[in-house]
Amino acid sequence: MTEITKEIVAEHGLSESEYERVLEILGREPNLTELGIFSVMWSEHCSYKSSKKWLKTLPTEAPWVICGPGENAGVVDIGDGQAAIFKMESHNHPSYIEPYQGAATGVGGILRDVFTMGARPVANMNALRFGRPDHPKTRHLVSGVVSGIGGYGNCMGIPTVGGETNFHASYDGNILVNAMTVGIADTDKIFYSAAAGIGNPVVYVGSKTGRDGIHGATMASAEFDDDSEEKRPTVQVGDPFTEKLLLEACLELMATDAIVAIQDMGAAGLTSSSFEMADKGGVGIQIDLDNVPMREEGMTPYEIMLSESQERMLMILKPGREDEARAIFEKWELDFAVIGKVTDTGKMVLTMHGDIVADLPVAPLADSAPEYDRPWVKTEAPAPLKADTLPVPADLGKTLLNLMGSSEIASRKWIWEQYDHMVMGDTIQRPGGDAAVVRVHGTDKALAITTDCTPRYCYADPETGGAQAVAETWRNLTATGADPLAITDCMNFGNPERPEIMGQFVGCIAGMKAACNALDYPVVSGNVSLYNETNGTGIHPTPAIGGIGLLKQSSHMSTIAFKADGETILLVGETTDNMGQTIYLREIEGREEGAPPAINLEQERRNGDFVRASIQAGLVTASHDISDGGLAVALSEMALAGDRGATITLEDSLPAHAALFAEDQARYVITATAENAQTLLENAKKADVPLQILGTTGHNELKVTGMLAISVSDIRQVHSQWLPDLMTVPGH
Amino acid sequence: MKARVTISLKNGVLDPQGKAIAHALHGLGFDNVGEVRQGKVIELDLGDIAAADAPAEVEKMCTQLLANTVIENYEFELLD
Amino acid sequence: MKARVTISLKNGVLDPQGKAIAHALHGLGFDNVGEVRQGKVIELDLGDIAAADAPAEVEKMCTQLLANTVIENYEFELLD
Amino acid sequence: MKAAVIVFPGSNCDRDMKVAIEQSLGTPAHMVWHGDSDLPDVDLIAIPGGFSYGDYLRCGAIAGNSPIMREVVKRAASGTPVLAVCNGFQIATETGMLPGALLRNANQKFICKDVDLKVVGENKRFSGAFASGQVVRFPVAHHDGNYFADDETLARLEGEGLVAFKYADANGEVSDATNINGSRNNIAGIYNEAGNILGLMPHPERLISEQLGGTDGKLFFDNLVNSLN
Ligand SMILES: Nc1ncnc2c1ncn2[C@@H]1O[C@H](COP(=O)(O)OP(=O)(O)O)[C@@H](O)[C@H]1O
Ligand SMILES: [Mg+2]
Repeated sequence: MTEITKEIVAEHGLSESEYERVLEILGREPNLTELGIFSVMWSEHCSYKSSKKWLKTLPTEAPWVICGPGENAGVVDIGDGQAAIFKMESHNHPSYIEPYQGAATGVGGILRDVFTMGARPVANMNALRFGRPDHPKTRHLVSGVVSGIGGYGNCMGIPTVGGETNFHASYDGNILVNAMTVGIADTDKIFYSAAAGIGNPVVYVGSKTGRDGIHGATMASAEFDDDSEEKRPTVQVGDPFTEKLLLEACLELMATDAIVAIQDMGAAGLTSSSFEMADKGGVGIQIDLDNVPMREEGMTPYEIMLSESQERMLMILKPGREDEARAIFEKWELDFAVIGKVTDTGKMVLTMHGDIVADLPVAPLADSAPEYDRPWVKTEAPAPLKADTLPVPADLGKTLLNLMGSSEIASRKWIWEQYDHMVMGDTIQRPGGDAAVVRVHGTDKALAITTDCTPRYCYADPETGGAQAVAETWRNLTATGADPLAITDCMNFGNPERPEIMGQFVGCIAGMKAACNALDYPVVSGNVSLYNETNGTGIHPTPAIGGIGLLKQSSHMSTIAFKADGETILLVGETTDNMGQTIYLREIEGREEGAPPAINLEQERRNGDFVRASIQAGLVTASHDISDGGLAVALSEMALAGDRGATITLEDSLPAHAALFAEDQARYVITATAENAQTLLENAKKADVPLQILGTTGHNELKVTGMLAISVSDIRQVHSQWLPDLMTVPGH
Repeated sequence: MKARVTISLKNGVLDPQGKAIAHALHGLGFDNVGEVRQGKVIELDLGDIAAADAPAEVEKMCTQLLANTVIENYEFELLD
Repeated sequence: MKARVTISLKNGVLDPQGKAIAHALHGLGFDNVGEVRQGKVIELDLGDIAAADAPAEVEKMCTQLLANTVIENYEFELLD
Repeated sequence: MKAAVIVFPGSNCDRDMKVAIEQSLGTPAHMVWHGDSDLPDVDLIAIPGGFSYGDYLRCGAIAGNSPIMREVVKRAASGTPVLAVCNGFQIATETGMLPGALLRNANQKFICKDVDLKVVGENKRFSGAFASGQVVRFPVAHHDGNYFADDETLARLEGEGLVAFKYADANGEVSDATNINGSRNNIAGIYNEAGNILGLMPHPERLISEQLGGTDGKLFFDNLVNSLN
């Protein structure tokens, strides 16, 4: 038997004091299998030891929330006995090492989180962050990640309907791949993970276990250094075909009442799934590892417990229902094995070849997982950067074209055309708008879905950035006419052991909390990915937010496209002269400075509620929130989508570059018939919402009186070409 | 001068394709068939290159592009 | 007994994968590289089967499933 | 009229196909699981899109060898109309019901978008809703839609009016620039000689209402159902 030395403990990522705690709990030395189990259970990835204290502060409740954080995914009520189940998860480190498989298995993992709860997945999203466009690895990573996401989702037959993509040097050595899945279930058919029923069979279904990704969970919790590319840890390979079968088989079994509890095997595989099920149910579990379906010979208990082979699930069945369940899994040609039973010992007892190979108390191991109050320092908020300190460009039309063809704003069509975004026949708003919209199959309801985060704002001022990320998702949902319901998050940060990084985390959480509260928009699920750091340089703090909203009548949906000539264009919200952290500042002045646009959550709420109500009342013909690049970019996007121009006149109270490119929050552009525009103006006044007429739609150029006039086709050219050009291999 | 590079999945790496092929062969009545693994062969025309340089050159192509050494092994032979 | 089946595209059938590899190799500076063709190798464990029966059996697997003779050629060798 | 949709492990446009057929037909379509050897007596067999058997080995190869396909081939030979879309088209070529093969897209990428198609061959049953030469819009979503046939087959398809649709632009111009996947002669869909089988890469079942972005698919299915009734 392997002796547990200091080195082995350290290799398992356990600190000295953590190992002390292990000894205390067991009253003896662990064997290697047990040490491995502690190490993954207490890894940052599984235990949330650095983040738990702060995550607890987020608002998680609302009358429509059926299940908040803590289960595999969050559940919200969408009426008529139906629920939306959704979550976002990171697969950052694996995707950097092997972009195709890393991204693919990321999608596979988040899909399982959602269908393990009884939902049929109906939409996927992906939030991606890559290094600077000209970094030597960027093209390879973009191409691998995008084909991996498509490869998995397309094969599963679940539409990937949107996402977001940023490029910034802070991600050069640590890309972010965050995948989100939304599913739909009946509220009386939701499945949870708490094991129950002493003596009930513990059942393993899905693919066989191999030596895949052993120690993936600890890898995702350790900082990169230049060696890690050489170490080449075992990468998991995804098998979307098997997952599709697993999905159908699970849903078929879920239609019966044979399942007591079910949990997917994600990071740390059999270990975390079995411990979580036992811990939640307050029971013990006994597993005979000989019965685990194995792909390879000679696997040790350590390897079986730590394997991260994909496409597997663990279930507790009602007694006597094994044969019925087995028949379903055999029909779908999947492995099915009874591997153990629920016990009243409160212990996890693993046997192999007749020997006990691990004997661990469940509750102490789970409950006394370390929890840290890591030291943190607040990021000092920078001062706003006034427009009058920057020269007004001589050629504002050219400036707009520069922004439209910049890495941040250029079209992502090259990406979404590689994703099947229409399969399942319910995508009624495809990628390219503010939020994707999918109908709830067979009803007239629809879900709006978006992911957003502006990492440069979070870096400059975490609290404002955290609030802004939440508010932007809320705004994107609102712009489609949906009622925002709830969010999931994926908190991607650097090394939490550095106080300034921990301060970014704390700040972002504070901002998110304020926004969730002000907008009645709770957090129902989420994920934390720390140590996104290479050689001591962290990524920009990136709390990616995934929001969903409900359109009670899908026919009320609004889109960003200008619909007809001669319609009135209106601006909701106020513009200031703060140019801090704008894309304009970065692209035109080459500076990343100043305070991000301020967030006023009361105004945010008023403006959004006004826009949504106006859409739902049928007064609005097109709507778009204003984000990166400001008003001029929003107008350009509406013109591109509608393939028609506009003539705009701006008040001259602001310098031209602020009026066109400032990124003030809580703003939207909407269009209406001339008659309805008057009604909107009256309503806005009553609701204390700033609303002004900007101009009219029509012709084939975007014209801002006295400032710029460019043809829609010129805008399309720069906007559509940037990403394909980046991705074209030289000489091709 | 030509090269033929054979790329196969490392031992222990899941091979969904191989699994599906084995399954299909069983379905067609080839019951004896055991494990199936699928790999790639890439045939390259190396053009005008000194025979002595070829091995190093192909080796470089393999590690830089042809094989994903995280999950794949490669081997090659030179033909002419 | 094992078999190794090599499947390649017929002459005259466009090989998009091979073409893409050639482009990528050029992009990496391997300028001499001419035509590139990509094929498949399938390694099969034939299990308990009489050596004399193996060739016919593998031939059958190839025509029935492993190769699409509209576009592909195959060849195989038996190993043990 | 009665219709059946064949479902393989890994099919994923089966429901979309069912919805489209039922919208035009007004009665339920049979969903036939690949493992069932019994194919009900029907007037239309649809082989839907997806990734049957993960598209491992070659797209459609493993499904093409399944027992249910032997039955489908038999029915088709005796004249039952077969609509084979996307993965269905790949399966149909693998079984030899249709000539040629579908290779990886020339640019190696999966491609999902609406495309303009020029209606070429005349076939009242499948494209009676459209005039020859007309442009229709269906979405594509495939990784392996690059149609290949040898010169002789190609000449026969063209000569006998068996090319159903070609990738074109909005004006019906067929050129390299409109060839989204490298298909020979821009071929997006073909008929068999008897005219009772249509294989096509684009998905008419995806554009069956204004809300989904277009109705050319609805016109297609309305005509198909009418002509079979
Ligand atoms: N990785 C991606 N996958 C799919 N769609 C994407 C991706 N990145 C961006 N998009 C789509 O591009 C459009 C523009 O994205 P973004 O600029 O982030 O929108 P917004 O500013 O409204 O949040 C959206 O419709 C979004 O869904
Ligand atoms: Mg938006």
